[in-house]
Amino acid sequence: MYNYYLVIVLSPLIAAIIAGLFGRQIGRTASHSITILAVGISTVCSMLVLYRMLLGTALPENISIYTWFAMDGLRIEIGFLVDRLTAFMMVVVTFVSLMVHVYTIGYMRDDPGYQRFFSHISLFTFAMLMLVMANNFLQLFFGWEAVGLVSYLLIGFWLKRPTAVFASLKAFLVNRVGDFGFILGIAAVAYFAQSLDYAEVFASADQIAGQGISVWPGTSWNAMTLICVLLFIGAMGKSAQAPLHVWLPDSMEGPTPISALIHAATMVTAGIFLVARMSPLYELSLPALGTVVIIGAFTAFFMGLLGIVQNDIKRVIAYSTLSQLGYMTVALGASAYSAAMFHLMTHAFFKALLFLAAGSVIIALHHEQDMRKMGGLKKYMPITYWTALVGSLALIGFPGTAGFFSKDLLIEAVRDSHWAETDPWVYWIAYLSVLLGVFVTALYTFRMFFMVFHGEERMDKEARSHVHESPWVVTVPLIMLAIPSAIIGWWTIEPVLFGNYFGDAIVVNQSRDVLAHLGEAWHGRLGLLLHAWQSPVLWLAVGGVVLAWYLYLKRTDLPGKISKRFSSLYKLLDRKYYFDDLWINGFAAGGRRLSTFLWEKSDQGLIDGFMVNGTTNAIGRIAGVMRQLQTGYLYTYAFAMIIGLTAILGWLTWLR
Amino acid sequence: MNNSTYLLSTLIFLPILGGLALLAIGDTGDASSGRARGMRWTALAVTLLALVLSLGLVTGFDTSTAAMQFVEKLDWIPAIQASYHLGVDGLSAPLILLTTFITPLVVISSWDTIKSRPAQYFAAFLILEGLMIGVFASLDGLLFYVFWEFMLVPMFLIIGVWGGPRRVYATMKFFLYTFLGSVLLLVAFVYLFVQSGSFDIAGWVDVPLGLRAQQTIFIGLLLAFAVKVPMWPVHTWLPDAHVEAPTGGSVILAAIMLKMGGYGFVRLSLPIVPDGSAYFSALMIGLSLIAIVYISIVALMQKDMKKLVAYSSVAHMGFVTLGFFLFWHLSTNVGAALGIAGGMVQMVSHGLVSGAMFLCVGVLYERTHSREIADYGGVANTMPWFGAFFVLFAMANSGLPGTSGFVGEFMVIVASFKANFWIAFFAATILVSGASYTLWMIKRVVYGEVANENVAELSDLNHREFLVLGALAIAVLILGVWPEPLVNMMSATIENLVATIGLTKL
Amino acid sequence: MIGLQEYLTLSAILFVISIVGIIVNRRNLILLLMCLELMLLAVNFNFIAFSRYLGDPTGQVFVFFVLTVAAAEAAIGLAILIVLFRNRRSISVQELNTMKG
Amino acid sequence: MFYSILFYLFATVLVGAALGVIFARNPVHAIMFLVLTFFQSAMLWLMVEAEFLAIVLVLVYVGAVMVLFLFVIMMLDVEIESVKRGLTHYAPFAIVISLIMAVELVQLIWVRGSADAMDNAFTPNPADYDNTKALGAVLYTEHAYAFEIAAVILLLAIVAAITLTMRKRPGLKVQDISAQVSVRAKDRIRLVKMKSESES
Repeated sequence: MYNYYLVIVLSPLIAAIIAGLFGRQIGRTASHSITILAVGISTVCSMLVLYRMLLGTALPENISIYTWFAMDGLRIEIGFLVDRLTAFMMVVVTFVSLMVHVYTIGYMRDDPGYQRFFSHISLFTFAMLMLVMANNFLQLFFGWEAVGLVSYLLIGFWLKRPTAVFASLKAFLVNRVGDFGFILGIAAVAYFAQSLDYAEVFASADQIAGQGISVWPGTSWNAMTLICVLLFIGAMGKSAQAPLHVWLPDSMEGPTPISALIHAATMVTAGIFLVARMSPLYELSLPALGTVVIIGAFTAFFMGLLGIVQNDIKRVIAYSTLSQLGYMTVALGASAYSAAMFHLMTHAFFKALLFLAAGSVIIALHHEQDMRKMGGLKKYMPITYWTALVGSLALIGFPGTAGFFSKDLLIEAVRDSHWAETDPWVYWIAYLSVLLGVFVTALYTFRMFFMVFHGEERMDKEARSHVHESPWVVTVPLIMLAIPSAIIGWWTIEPVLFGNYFGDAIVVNQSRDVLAHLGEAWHGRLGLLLHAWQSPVLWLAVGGVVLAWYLYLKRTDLPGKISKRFSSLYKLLDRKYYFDDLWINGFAAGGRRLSTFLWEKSDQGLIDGFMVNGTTNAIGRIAGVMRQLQTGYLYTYAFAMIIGLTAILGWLTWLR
Repeated sequence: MNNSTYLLSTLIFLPILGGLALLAIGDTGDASSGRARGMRWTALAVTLLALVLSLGLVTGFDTSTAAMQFVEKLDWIPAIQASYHLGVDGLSAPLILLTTFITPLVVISSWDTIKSRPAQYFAAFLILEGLMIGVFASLDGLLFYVFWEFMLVPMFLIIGVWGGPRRVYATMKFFLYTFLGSVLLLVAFVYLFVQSGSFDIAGWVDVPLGLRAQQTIFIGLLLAFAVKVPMWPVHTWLPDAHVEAPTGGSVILAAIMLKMGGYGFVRLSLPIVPDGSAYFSALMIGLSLIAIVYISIVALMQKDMKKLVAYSSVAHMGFVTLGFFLFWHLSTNVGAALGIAGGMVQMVSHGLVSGAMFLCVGVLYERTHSREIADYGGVANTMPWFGAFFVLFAMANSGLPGTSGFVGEFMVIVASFKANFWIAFFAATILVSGASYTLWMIKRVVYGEVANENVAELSDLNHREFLVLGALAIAVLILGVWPEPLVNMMSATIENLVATIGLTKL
Repeated sequence: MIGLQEYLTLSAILFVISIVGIIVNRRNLILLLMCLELMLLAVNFNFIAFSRYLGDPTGQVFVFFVLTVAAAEAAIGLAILIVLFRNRRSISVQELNTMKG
Repeated sequence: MFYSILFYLFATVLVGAALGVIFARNPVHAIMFLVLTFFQSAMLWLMVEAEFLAIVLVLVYVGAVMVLFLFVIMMLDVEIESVKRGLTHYAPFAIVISLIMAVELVQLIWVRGSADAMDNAFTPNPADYDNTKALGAVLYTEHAYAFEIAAVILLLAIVAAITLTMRKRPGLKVQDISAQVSVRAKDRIRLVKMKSESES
């Protein structure tokens, strides 16, 4: 299998290098052909790996390729850990990536940076595969930062747009804040476990949990809690959990395919993957899990609310992504790792689908992203319309779609989680957030859907005359993604959630294993479908859809009135709870002011001006005084000598 | 073992003789004459020859031993037991290789950018190369001191003759700063000579010293090395010197001369005065952290690209000193070697990355004669290849995994966590601050609309620039993806060093 | 009885006289030079007295050299004086202050 | 006793002559007093059996150096009266300083010297003592190097004195040999290319 893995990982890298370095020589067609071919190979091989894993002919493998360095008892080897969790992620990543590659041919057709774009998304695929296939923390961090780099490059892809460039810098720096915690977490792992290899770290997890570390003098933290919280800060950055979420909506400045690939389906789920992968560690620290739940719940509900007031189609989906990532995080905190991973997969498909559909709309309207200038597109773009409907239904969890299974189970897992006994406060915050989140999700999703595809046609004449369905390279990926969005939940729910699919890859403490608990009450997927109307989830979703229909199709004057009536609330939402202001006007501007102050006052004023040049000036002044003594007359010097001689003699005579 | 080679002497004196030959022949001062062309080719040939010869250090290097290799020893001044004693171990060999690698690149990069007195310019670099190798290779205190001081002369000339408008101020500052340190270095050396009866550095390591003596010697050495590194608060010469120096001078200054300070700490301070180092280690760690945090913040608002990179150098060199002095703050002995190795790797990596950054700034400066960030914008539109390289090196500068910039920082952060959570915390802030200042500069220079006519007229890299930046990029990536050979080269020596400094002399 | 101390005292008196001479004659370069000769003579007295006292001829060898150097010094000093006079038409020390800082 | 009387006699004259040197109005008188000082010194040196140096002092110093001084004074033809010996405002202070020094010296010689139990008296020399021989024996063996150097210094003084006082008179015709040797043909002759004039 060793060679398989190498092929999976390296083929996108090689394609990226070829397309990047020689793109201009080999031309556009060759560039996209070679990258699509490479990613196709990766996809096929990944599926093969997953298939053999399912058949049981391939066992989880932990192989090392070469030694990164070995020093002082710390041996870091680059290698692959391929188990069922990894194989699962590999397929998701490569499949979505392949779809996006194909889609890009249509979307970026007229862009001068065509080859560069293909090179970047192939590079991204490589980095993401390195991330999920890592068998140690260092390689994980490599992939982690590398996807961040590619994300930076792709958000700023249209480098002439100031907003895009700003967004790319913001994304990278906010991610860096997360990585700051992450690298401290890795250092903590190295400190307590003396190793960075997953297997060795997990093996010594119990021993780590027994240790304490004194961060503040006089206090002692559990080592495991510290590690897990620090690692989770990294996950918060990458998976855009509040308050490190601010980069994700801005990242929509990048081209739509990367919004789908990086900022919806794969990269942002790296944090979820990280926590799931580290489940043997997180299970040993209840405080860390509590942190995860609270952060996730906050993100899930409040970021969803923001989606309601956005007018940019991509930003609506971006806030929806934030909210859904919050759902996954809550599930992680509730020890329902499998549920989180399951939702991750379905979300990857339907959110990528929604983004690509939005992209299809955007190119049809010549890069118009404002929903207030859309409407009634149903009749112009049937394929886009139907696929977007599938995606929207999946997003709100309409019974039968992929999103239904994953989200419903996720909410049930939260409902039955151990937090009810462990800490009721945490429990109710988490449960209410995910429950009310369903309503919010339905509201903003169908607000968007109705505003784009139904109602009056608000675009100008010029645009209307050009609206048409997108070419096949765009619609084929839409259809290819719509199929799993619709049906994959039905197929996979049983093995993934209850069939012990992940095996040893995910470890759950017996007493908190909410999924096992749910599994005992499991009546098959048909039962779940039939009982859907009994649960509040469905009714909340339907309520959201109806409200959206009423506000945005029936009484289109109402939203404006409501926003005026509750203007302070509206302003709060419109300004995104002032998080952006905190980061930009608070930390960034404060940092610049501090920098100016330190540079001018401390560095140039105190050190350079006072201490360094001050010394020279003082010497100069002293010399200015001293030179008065040099009269130039011989007898003055002679006299000085005589005085000196007398003094020496006096010392010899009387003092010694 | 290879006792009878004269490889090191060749490496030292080949460039020096080459430089002297260039000086002797001289030129008419006309950079475009055929004679000047001959000079350039000669300089390149000499540096390339040195590079090829220095590969012998790699192939013949025995990584399993901490002993000195390629040793040469001749009597020099028998009356004071000073000898011409050369040798390399795992600490000095990588730095010698760095020197021989960077110098040809500098020669290529200054190919036609130096208009006045090209022969003298290249001669200065050749002589400087030999002297720098001499510092890294000497095992005799007096020899070390001679090379150390002599090194100032070519650098002084490079900045003073080919520098910018405020070059006189910058040169004097540079010279006085370093000289102040060197004076105390000599005092410390003389004291050690009196105590041990010879100038043999290995002998100094074994000589017993009292605590007070060790503290005094440490301070003497500290001033010399801290100025070179440079550590906060004796760093202010660096931005001025960099801003005024020609590109090649900046590269050499940042890539190699700063490493002298760090090398001095590991070669002299730590093993010779372990208890003195222990006594001051908390201070050293404090200063390193100030350099990392404070200087990074200061770097953020720089308006001059070279100044920004210079400040970033100070911050990154803070990791070097931090790694070196962690030893006494570790709860267990595990991690000391990691910290020192991290500091060494950081030195090599910083040599490549900061050199590359200065070359990038130099490429822009050659075209528009401005280093102000505000004068640029949207450079990537007219210089795509340059933009790609600049972004790559900026990423390496902000410590992206997969580039060499990450390796050293990672090792030091991991090691410092073993000492104290907060040391690691403040060290790790460079992840955020380093990315902030570097990428903000990139944003304002490389990205955006074409800002003005000067930028619109820029032409992309020529072959020479491409060659230089490409070579550095490959080195940066290889070191980042596979640092094992480098770490392996120095590991035996560092293990031995850790054992040495673990033994108190009291 | 005349011994070492008497000789030393004599030399000290000579020395102080020559210093006073330098001070009071501070305008005339020739007189300054003569005072210097006087001062050297005082030094020679010391050498000779100690040489006699210790029974070691080395002290007298020193006197020999001092005399040599003093002669050379006088020759060069006077030569400078002549040049100076030629250029400035004066040997007044008062006007020799080009070294003023 | 006779010895003591002689010593005090010579010493008194010596001190008087020295005072004369510094207070004489006329430089020529000063020189004469200086000569007297040297003579008295020579006498005193003879009394401590340093005959050779006494002779040298008289021959070399009085015979050569003092005469040199005299020459210079005559040659320069300085207006005696123009060289005033005014005292500056700090002269009294200077005199005080010299007096302090005198006191210090006496204190050193008499008080400290006695306190250190120094034996004041000179030990008598053996009967066959020969000052010149003893001096020569040391000078040409142990101090041969210094002796040579002294010779060089004297030579140097000669050369220096001559070069300093050499006067280049304008209009003096001399042969510049180095210029003659280093001259080259192109400095002598300038070949000018010009078009041959055509008949118009």
